[in-house]
Amino acid sequence: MFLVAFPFLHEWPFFRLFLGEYRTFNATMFAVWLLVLLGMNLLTGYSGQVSFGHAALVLASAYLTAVLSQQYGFPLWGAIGLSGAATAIVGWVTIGIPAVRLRGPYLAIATFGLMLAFPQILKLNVLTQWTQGALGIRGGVVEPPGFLGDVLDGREWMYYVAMSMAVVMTVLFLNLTRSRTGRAFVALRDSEVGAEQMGVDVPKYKALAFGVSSLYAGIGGGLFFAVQGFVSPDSLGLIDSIFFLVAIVIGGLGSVLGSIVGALFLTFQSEAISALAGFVPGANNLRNVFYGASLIAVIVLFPKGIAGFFQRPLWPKLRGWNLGRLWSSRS
Amino acid sequence: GEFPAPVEEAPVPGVTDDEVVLGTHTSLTGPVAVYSQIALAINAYFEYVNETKGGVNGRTIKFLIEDDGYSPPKTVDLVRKLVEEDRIFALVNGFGTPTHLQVVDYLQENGVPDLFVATGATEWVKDPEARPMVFGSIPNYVGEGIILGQHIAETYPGLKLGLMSQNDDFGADGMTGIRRGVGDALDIVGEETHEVLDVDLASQVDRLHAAGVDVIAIWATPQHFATAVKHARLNLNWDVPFVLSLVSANELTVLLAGPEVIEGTVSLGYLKSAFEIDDPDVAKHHKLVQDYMGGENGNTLTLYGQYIGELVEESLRRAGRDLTREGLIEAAESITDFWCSICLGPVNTSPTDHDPVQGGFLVRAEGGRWVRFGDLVTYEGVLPGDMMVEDLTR
Amino acid sequence: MDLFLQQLIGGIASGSMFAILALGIVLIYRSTGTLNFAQGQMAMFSMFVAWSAMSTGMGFWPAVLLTLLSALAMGALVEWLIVRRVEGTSDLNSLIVAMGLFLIFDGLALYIWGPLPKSFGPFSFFSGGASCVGGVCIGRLNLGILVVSIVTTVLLYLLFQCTRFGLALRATALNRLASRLVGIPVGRMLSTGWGLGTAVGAIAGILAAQSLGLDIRTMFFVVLFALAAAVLGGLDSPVGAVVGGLIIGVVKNLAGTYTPSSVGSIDLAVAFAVIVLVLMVRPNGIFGRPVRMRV
Amino acid sequence: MSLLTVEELSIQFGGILALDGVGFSVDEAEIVSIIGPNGAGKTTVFNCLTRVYDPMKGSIRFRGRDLLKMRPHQVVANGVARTFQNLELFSSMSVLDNLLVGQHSKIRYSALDAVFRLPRQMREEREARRRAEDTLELMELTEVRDMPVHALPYDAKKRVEIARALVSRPKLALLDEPAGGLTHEQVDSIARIVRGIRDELGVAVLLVEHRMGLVMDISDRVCVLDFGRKIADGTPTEVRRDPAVIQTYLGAPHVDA
Amino acid sequence: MLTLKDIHVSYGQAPALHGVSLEVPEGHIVTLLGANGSGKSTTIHAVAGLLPIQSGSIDFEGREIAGLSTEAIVRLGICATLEGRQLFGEMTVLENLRLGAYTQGEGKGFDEQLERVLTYFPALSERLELSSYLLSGGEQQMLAIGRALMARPRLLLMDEPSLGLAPLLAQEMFAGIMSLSKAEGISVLLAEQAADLAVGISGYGYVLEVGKVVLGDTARNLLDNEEVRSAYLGH
Ligand SMILES: Nc1ncnc2c1ncn2[C@@H]1O[C@H](COP(=O)(O)OP(=O)(O)OP(=O)(O)O)[C@@H](O)[C@H]1O
Ligand SMILES: Nc1ncnc2c1ncn2[C@@H]1O[C@H](COP(=O)(O)OP(=O)(O)OP(=O)(O)O)[C@@H](O)[C@H]1O
Ligand SMILES: [Mg+2]
Ligand SMILES: [Mg+2]
Repeated sequence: MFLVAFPFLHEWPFFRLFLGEYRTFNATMFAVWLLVLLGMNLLTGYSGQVSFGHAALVLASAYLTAVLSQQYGFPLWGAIGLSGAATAIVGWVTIGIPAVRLRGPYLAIATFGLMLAFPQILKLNVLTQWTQGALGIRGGVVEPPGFLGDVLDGREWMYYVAMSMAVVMTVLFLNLTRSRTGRAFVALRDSEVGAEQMGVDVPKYKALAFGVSSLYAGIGGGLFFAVQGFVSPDSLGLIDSIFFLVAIVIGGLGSVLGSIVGALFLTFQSEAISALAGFVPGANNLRNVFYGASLIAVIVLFPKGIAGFFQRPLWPKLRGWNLGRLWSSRS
Repeated sequence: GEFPAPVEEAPVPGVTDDEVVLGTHTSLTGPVAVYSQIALAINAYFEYVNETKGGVNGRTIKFLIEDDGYSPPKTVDLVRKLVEEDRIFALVNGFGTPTHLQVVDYLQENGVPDLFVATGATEWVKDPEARPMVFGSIPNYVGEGIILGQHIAETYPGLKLGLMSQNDDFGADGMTGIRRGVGDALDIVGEETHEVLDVDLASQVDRLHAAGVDVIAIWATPQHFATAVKHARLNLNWDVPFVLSLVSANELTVLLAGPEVIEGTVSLGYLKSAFEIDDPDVAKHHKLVQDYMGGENGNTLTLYGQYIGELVEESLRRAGRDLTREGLIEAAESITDFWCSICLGPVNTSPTDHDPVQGGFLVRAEGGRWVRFGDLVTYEGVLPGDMMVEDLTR
Repeated sequence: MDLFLQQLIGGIASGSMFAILALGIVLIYRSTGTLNFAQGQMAMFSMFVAWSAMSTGMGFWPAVLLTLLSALAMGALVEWLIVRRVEGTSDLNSLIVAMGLFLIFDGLALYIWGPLPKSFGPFSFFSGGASCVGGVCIGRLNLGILVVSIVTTVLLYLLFQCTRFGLALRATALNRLASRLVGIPVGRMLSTGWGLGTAVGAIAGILAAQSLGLDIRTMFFVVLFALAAAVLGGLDSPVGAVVGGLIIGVVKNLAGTYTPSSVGSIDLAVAFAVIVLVLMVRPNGIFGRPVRMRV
Repeated sequence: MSLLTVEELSIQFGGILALDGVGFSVDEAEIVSIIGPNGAGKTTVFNCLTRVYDPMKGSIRFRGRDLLKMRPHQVVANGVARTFQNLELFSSMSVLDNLLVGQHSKIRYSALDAVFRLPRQMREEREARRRAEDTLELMELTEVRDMPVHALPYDAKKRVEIARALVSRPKLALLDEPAGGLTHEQVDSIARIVRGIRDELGVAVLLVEHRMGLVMDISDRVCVLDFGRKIADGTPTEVRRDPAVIQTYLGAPHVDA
Repeated sequence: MLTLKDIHVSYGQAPALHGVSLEVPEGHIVTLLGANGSGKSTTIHAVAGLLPIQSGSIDFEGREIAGLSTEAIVRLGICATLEGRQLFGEMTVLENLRLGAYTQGEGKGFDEQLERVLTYFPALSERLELSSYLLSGGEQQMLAIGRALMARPRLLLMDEPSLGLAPLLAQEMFAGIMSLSKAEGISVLLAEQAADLAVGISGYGYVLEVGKVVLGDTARNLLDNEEVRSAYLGH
């Protein structure tokens, strides 16, 4: 209900006070980040593999969507779906399979190499015909189709598309993680040998986790292009990749709630830091100190992420409504 | 929406009877935090205008600075927030090409004036009809390249030229200009590019050295240029002349490379230099920086900030008391022969020319200062796409 | 041929820059188990400390000594005050803390020294022209960096492999509980590990200030290559850090030299492709000990 | 024909010959124990059977199939399940989920069935849960079914290990020191359980154990390893009297026995 | 030598020990008996300084050691082997043993002590350069005990030392502990499940039940106690 009414809330006298139109865009980006972070969490929180290269996957899919829709005349939604699928396959085959032998920091740095090298690849002369070089590709505003155009503007339409995509993908995510496949991911994280000896084809599932995770990154990337209306080789970089990881650790590994909190973090971080710096006048140069200190404070206070904090049976009285059971990786 | 919105009190966003709200995105933090100086100097200038002149046309200027840390997705968040939540009247001097590229069309589509972007990408100025909202601020890279290329052609005819550029639009535009400027006066025997995250440019310099280059044209940040020139001078004992983009012809480069090492490097200048303290306008600038920015002396970046401030002031003044966004755009594209206090040449704009300063003087590094020589060179009124050497006037 | 040799030497020169920062990363990883992303920014901080010391008129060597000592104290303090709060919770948590430290040191340096670069006069010790053989030259400074990183490596190797103290440092990183059980003062070891790692970082910083300039962003990108170097060599091997750094430097240079310009720049992509390929064969880096399964 | 036939199994680590031509067999519904001093190679035998290690030579045939041709995860699907000496449980998962992973190869629905909750998934999940519940009851674990495994006491973890192996209804269960660290009472209950496995489920058991009481009590046959070589083989009574076994392994007449 | 008076320990909110008092006389071996979860390991952790105690006192040779750090306690001569062995997995057997002697320095005494420990556990001497996680279960247990002995403790705390040891080796180990304790006057506090052997070599024994000492007596009396025998000794 709330989700459906959201874009209009700011027109209500009551909500006007604290919800600008801008919040619609915020909420849309939240949905995009949520998709990306669900994938990230599947990879890191569930199957225990750390990637610093996720932004490259998002970027790749954004580019693919851009090329398909702007140069080959694909309908935007088809382009997003196709890019998602293509990213999934790329992530599965070219990253997931080679990554099977790598662990921990070794995997992290190998994927981080991908992230550093990717913008250079996008700018290759031999590819500029498609990628348009450093200047990137423009999208433009997406207008709602047909009769919807009378009630919604482009921004509201994007909100519904992104949010419903996020909701659907979240449900599918929950289904997957509560199945044989999802259990295999968690099992191989907890004990690789144990999982293998229980019949889990560990290399296959490790690569599969990359594949599924890339699918989410891909859909997120396609939407990123649609929502932002632009993509360039520098649109997402290493810092974004690292902050995806920061977001899920702070949100909470191995749970949907963790990804949601993480997406909120990504959506509001710059604003929050801005506000924080505002408290101390003239402390612009200290922004990063505030930022770093708050990251540390959060992780010290919530070593299992913010979601982990809520998953503890904190309030035994609320057992019947135990968030933890609802969201955690254990079905 | 289903619910009738209450009648807007201020029909023009960011404009009230006694205030106009402007905003910018910049890097207060992150790898290029040094450029935060610009926005802070603009703000200082606006404060000065508010205090000494009561603002412009009876309205004081409020300037909102948002820090995107040079991350494009953050730029989008923050610029949308500025426009939709803080309701700024116009965006001024957005900083960074990758960051600003991510929002330029958004501002365009929403009719938000996007004044005097803080880079020389031709993207901002090459097609004012398609993007009427956006204006450049420094000579665009192609134009600058043509002027410097022309200088190379005249000074080193018949020799071998090497090109070094950052692997993005900044480098590519610059090299386009250099080629046009050089024409066939020199042979280009080496072309090297580097990435923003390259640590040093030694390998590129080595290659040009091996190719037997006599002069190098380089489009790089101060940090990168410093490593290149230091490597040539100190490690290769190679005193090849460098011709440098104006982006790096400043005090930062002097500090990073050391004055002896960059001696003789040639570039372009369109503003007075911070060391010209005998010039009353520069002296005034230093005072302004001390009074409104706190503490230290001005530098290239703050001078540039003041230039932007003056341009905005002029545009607002021309837009008159009845401020509208359309009015502001019209005003900003009708500036003729405006000399800002620290400019070396006039500012001219028109509906087909959103490139305010088109030209400048050649400068040479001498004893750690960039000293002007020769005449004012401009390419006034020509769009970067079509521009050729013939368009230059002295 | 000259070009090839020059590129090789140039690669070694820039690789030794990565290597020396990587050594600090390896030191901290090996003695505390944290992958310190903040290594670069902490080194940058030390570099400014050295500048401040010298700008008060202090001589070069006293300033270096002061910087090393303050780095030692700073690293130990950071561990004691901050890193210890998340120790033993999870690897990813210490990663977040390292990111936090990255931001904190970045911000502090900006706050204390402002955004403008500082000029750092040449050290008599490393300045002076290049030494050339035929057409192939190497700068005094680069030579100096290479020598310092090799000496540091040897010292670290001896420390870890041949001293009781080094053994205890490694033990602490491997198993805190067991270390306490054998009477190792775990807290002190962790602080010392961070302190030493930060001091090695300070050496890297002082050298980097010479070749790359003294600026808040000087180490911003060096650390990325240093991390890659540490991993390529094997995170627990000081020798690996140096070899890894040199490989990255050389591969990147050669790739840059021999790619046809019609393709565009591809040196970074090639360098990282090489890293990935090496890791495919040796998943724990070139000098890392292979981990075998045992149940 | 016997269920499992191992012949001439040899493996070397560095300089240590951990197994040196070991051979033995297990029949349907038989309980066979492997005993021997520490480091004799008992766990290594298990690791070869389940393909954690690659033996240098030898053959392992199980129900007519060559186990050495299989990849590790395929072994359990063919009916050989194991437990681990040092517990390899999925510690963050609940007891029930551990048992569901134990049935990984038994559940056949695809990821797509899962994502869209197709009937096949629902049905198989229901069956899997039922099997898990049955096994939990058998192993007296029903009360802790929803607890995360890391929060369980040691003896319960040991039982979860066994339950996780049994829930896939193997033909042969490999149990590595199931009674290690348990009290006498608990050892008795392990004995009861192992017998139950054999008698009620018809599962053959290959047992590695140092608690002689348990071994002598329930084994049909015992096989003794020392330094990777088989030194004795026979019924518990025979083995117990074997002087070589006494000298290298049992020591003085054992109080535990 | 070691006296525990009424110590209380809890994990978070959940109390694990409520009022444990016991005594280990100099040169004696004392066994703790009890079912799983009765608090044996917790007692050992508390003495080793790995867990804070809420109240009560731990007195070692007239000195209050509650609240001291584990390092300090080790330096006083109290060493522990824990359940789960706590080896330095990626390090070699020799490095583990060297670390065991950390508080002793690596002077002359080191080689001597090493030789002595290796005579107790000859299997280790052939595997000195092997990473310790590659050892078999029982070998790892030997290494854990050997490592504790390297510190030349005066009080040895052992949590389930016979876990995973072959019967002959378990007998030999207990015999070794006894002779060690006799020869060098080492006191030992042992926690055991399968305690027949342990009680066999002990002078005293205490029975724990849900965090409380319910019985403390000489080993002889415990062996004669029918209830204890059937509950903990398996007869
Ligand atoms: N991966 C390996 N690398 C090197 N040596 C190994 C490896 N696995 C086992 N070993 C060695 O092989 C020998 C046999 O080990 P195994 O684990 O089979 O013994 P075990 O009979 O199970 O002993 P325990 O009763 O103590 O568990 C041991 O000496 C061990 O050190
Ligand atoms: N880390 C812990 N967190 C919470 N409770 C714990 C923890 N460790 C032990 N306990 C609880 O403390 C009590 C005593 O446990 P302890 O491990 O001391 O028993 P024990 O007698 O050594 O048992 P075992 O024979 O299984 O080793 C038990 O109820 C146990 O559940
Ligand atoms: Mg074993
Ligand atoms: Mg215990």
